[in-house]
Amino acid sequence: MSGLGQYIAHLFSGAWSLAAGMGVTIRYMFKPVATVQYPRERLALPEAFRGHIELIPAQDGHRCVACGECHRTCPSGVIKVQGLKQQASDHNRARYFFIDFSRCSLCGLCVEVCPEKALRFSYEYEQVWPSRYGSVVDLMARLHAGGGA
Amino acid sequence: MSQNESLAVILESSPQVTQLRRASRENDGFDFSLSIEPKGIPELARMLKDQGFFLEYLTAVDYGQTMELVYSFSKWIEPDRVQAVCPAWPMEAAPSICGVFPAANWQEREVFDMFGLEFKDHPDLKRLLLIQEEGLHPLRKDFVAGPQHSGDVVETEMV
Amino acid sequence: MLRKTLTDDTFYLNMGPQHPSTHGVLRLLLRLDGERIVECEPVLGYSHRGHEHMAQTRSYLRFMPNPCRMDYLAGLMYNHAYCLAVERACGIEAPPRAQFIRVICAELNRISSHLLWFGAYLLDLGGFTPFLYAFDDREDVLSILGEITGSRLTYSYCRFGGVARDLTPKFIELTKAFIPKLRVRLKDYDTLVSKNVIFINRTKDVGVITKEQARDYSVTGPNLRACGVPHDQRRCEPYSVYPEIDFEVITADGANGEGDCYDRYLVRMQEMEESLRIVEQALQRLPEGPIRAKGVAQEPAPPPGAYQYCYESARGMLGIYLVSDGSRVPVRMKWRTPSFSNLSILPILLPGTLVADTVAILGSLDLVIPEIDR
Amino acid sequence: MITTLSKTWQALLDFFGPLALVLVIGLVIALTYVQINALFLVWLERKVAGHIQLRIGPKEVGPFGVLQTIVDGVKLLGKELITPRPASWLLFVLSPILVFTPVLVPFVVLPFGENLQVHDLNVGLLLIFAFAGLNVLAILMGGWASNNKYALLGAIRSVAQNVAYEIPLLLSAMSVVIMANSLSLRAIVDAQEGLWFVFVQPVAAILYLVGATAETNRAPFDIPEAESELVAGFHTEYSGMRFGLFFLAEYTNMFIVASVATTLFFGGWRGPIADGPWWFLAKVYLLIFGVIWVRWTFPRLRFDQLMNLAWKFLIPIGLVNLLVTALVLKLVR
Repeated sequence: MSGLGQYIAHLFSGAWSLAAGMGVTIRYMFKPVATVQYPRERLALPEAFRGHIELIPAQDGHRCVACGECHRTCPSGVIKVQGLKQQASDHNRARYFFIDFSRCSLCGLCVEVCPEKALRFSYEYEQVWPSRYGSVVDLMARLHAGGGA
Repeated sequence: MSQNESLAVILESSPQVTQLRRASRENDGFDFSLSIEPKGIPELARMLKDQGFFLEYLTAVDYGQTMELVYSFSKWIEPDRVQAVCPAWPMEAAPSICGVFPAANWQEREVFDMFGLEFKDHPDLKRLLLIQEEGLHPLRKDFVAGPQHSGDVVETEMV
Repeated sequence: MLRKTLTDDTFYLNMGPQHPSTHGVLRLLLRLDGERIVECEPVLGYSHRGHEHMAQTRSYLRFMPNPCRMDYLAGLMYNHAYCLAVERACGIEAPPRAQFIRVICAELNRISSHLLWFGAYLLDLGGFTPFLYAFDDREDVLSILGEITGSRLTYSYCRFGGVARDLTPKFIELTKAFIPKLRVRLKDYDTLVSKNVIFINRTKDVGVITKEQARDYSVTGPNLRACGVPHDQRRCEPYSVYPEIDFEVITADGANGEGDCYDRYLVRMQEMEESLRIVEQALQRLPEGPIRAKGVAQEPAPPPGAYQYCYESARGMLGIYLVSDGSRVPVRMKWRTPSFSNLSILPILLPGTLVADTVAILGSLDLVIPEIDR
Repeated sequence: MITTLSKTWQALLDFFGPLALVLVIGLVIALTYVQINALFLVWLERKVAGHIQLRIGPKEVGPFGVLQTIVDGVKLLGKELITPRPASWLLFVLSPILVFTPVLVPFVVLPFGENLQVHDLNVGLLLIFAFAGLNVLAILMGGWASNNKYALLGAIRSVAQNVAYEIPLLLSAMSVVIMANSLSLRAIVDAQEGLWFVFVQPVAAILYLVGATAETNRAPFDIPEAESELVAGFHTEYSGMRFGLFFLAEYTNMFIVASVATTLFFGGWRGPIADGPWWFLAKVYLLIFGVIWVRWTFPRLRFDQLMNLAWKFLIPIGLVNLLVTALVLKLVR
């Protein structure tokens, strides 16, 4: 085609592509909204959701025997657990259990590695603390205060 | 794999190759592993480039007393992977292969940055990732990551 | 070299490290003559966290969460590659069902990574709307993957010798619903963007990479396939269950082996369709059976030796070079990340182009900067 | 009380003369209308953009988020006015004022309705285009004075763009002026009695709309403030109400350009059934919706493509159009 013919053809094909593009956006304008208004509506969390780690409530409090397996396997080294024994012959039972959630990467290795299956993921994702030191959470206190959702 | 055989013949014939080991790609990941003198690397690289290889990566490994440079070449469609290993630390600096493969420019700078290994006639050998601090070579075995390496104030020269 | 005194009338412009279109913390030191770029030097290292140092000081199991943080767009692929590499070193074989689950999740992750690239690329070129559509689709993929992995970006879902959790019926139902929905959306993107004359003018013949340049700078992945080279790790060095799945390697019919921004765009868009086909076939062929191999130690200790594994991540060839001395902590773990070499070609693409082209070329290479700095 | 009021009114009337008072009152009304309209336009744009992008847009403040822009304005007023130290202080401060004030003047000649026109100058169109050319100067001053490389690039780009797109704008307006053979906007609207000029002059209409979108720096021609390349273009260093002035000026500019387009091509206040200002406003807001719709659909043109489009494409067509109209008019009359 001559230069001018091509010029005109290019002009019309270009204009047509612009119009087609606008057709798409106007169609999307009348489609239902895809966003969730967060504070008022909330998404249903998947069953496997990995919230903050917490102790599983068992018959007399928790099942953790303070073996320290989670402390050793945690990549960021944020778990501190300490056990207490009334007498030498008793089983060891955890008395203190702290996790520093500001550096915890929620990888779940502690939950998996625990021989007593004493830890689990909660469904909480809105934990916030006024200071960095507030993020060191005492899981025992949370357990006695009824634990997370 | 006849094509593989011809490659084996060429590799044996090249002068610098001191020891050629055939490996299987299933359990090792590479077809040929050859150890080579540092000065033979540019010649090997040029020869492999003619065969249609490209440089996958170049890195160093620190075994405590000795360090070695590892080059890995591979092809596009039929991937024969050739791995060249050459002793690095106690010997003198290895010649740079930026002339043959420009991709090696940054990789050599990174090896210099992380291990402190020099490369002869590299166009612009300076640190790639870390700050300009003497003796900071984190991937060396004798490097201990102390508190002073995390989050201290750094003045980079403003342009 | 770049810091010599300014005799001519060029001036320096720092694009980055904080800049809307450098997708991560990358600083491009540009020397401009008016709007035209004379020289470009990327400055790296702003998001260097020392993953390889961590790999040398941690056991294989404790290093599990790190790969997802290297390339946060294709986290599951990196996790999959890491597990395959350690399995090859230890000689473990994951059961078929686990391999299929891994491939399904990896391909879904590839789709979500391409979708984010598509949205961000259009945003760089000034089109604000496709970004929101792409994120809407990506939201579906993330919620599907969240069903079984529990998180949206940092998955750590694969374990040595299998996967952490089995597929739930809800996952299968959501994926089956998602596939046709995305196909319709991809057609809309086609009319809205691929045929748009402004987009074509902005990307045609911009940032052309020839085959020789790609070989010199070892560019891999969609950028290489856009130059007409059918190099795809899943097809050239088949791993896992890819030999059983039939899919083609997409290459743009670049004129005599030259890929420009538009070819790279087309390759990635068609790759999304290919990934959908892979997920469909993998879902049909999903065998029953266990999801974890029996008798695999939680803390693997591979026999001494050097192992290499090559995997096809969303951005290109991901190589893991593992040197083990038999203990539970590797001697050296080198991660050959695709964006490292994909970015190294930028200094030869930019000179002579305009500032607006910088953004177009940088976006078309689909870089993730934390993957470069590691 | 009323007597003193009427006495002062009488004193004012004979001191200034009726025309000056009408002008002053007209301008005051135009000013208030501009403020309300700018706030409404910002809200309209964010709502339309929201729905195009499958989201809702402002919703929290007031019913359907109508008060959102007012709240934003108050927030901007509250923000600190930062002046970068190396910036040349006077030009930096003057630029937003210079951008906003000339935008108000064209309201004098815009024919909102049959008798709803502040003053019918017989060179109305010339006045509008003269003041439209002024804001480019202010943008250059602002961009250059803020001593920021991105702002400098943005400012230089906006000069080149506005110069390049002023010409197709004038050419298309000229072909309309020849048809109505008068520069006064009222005469142009009267000349469109039976047939709107958009049907007589379709090419000029498209040319005008493209030129107008480029004149107000709206995507796909928003090169001067290209977020993804130049961070924020010429108003990178501006904060607080200075940025607010740039922002409001852009929307008022858009309103003026749309209203000039309705008077030139879509028959001003004339409507199929009952003529009146409501037709004028309906057409203006329809055009503005079109501009917003274009902005949220297309990517941005590159700088040199933008120039090629203007110099090699719009201007030749504008000239040819002008010649053809002149020829046809010569034959017809």
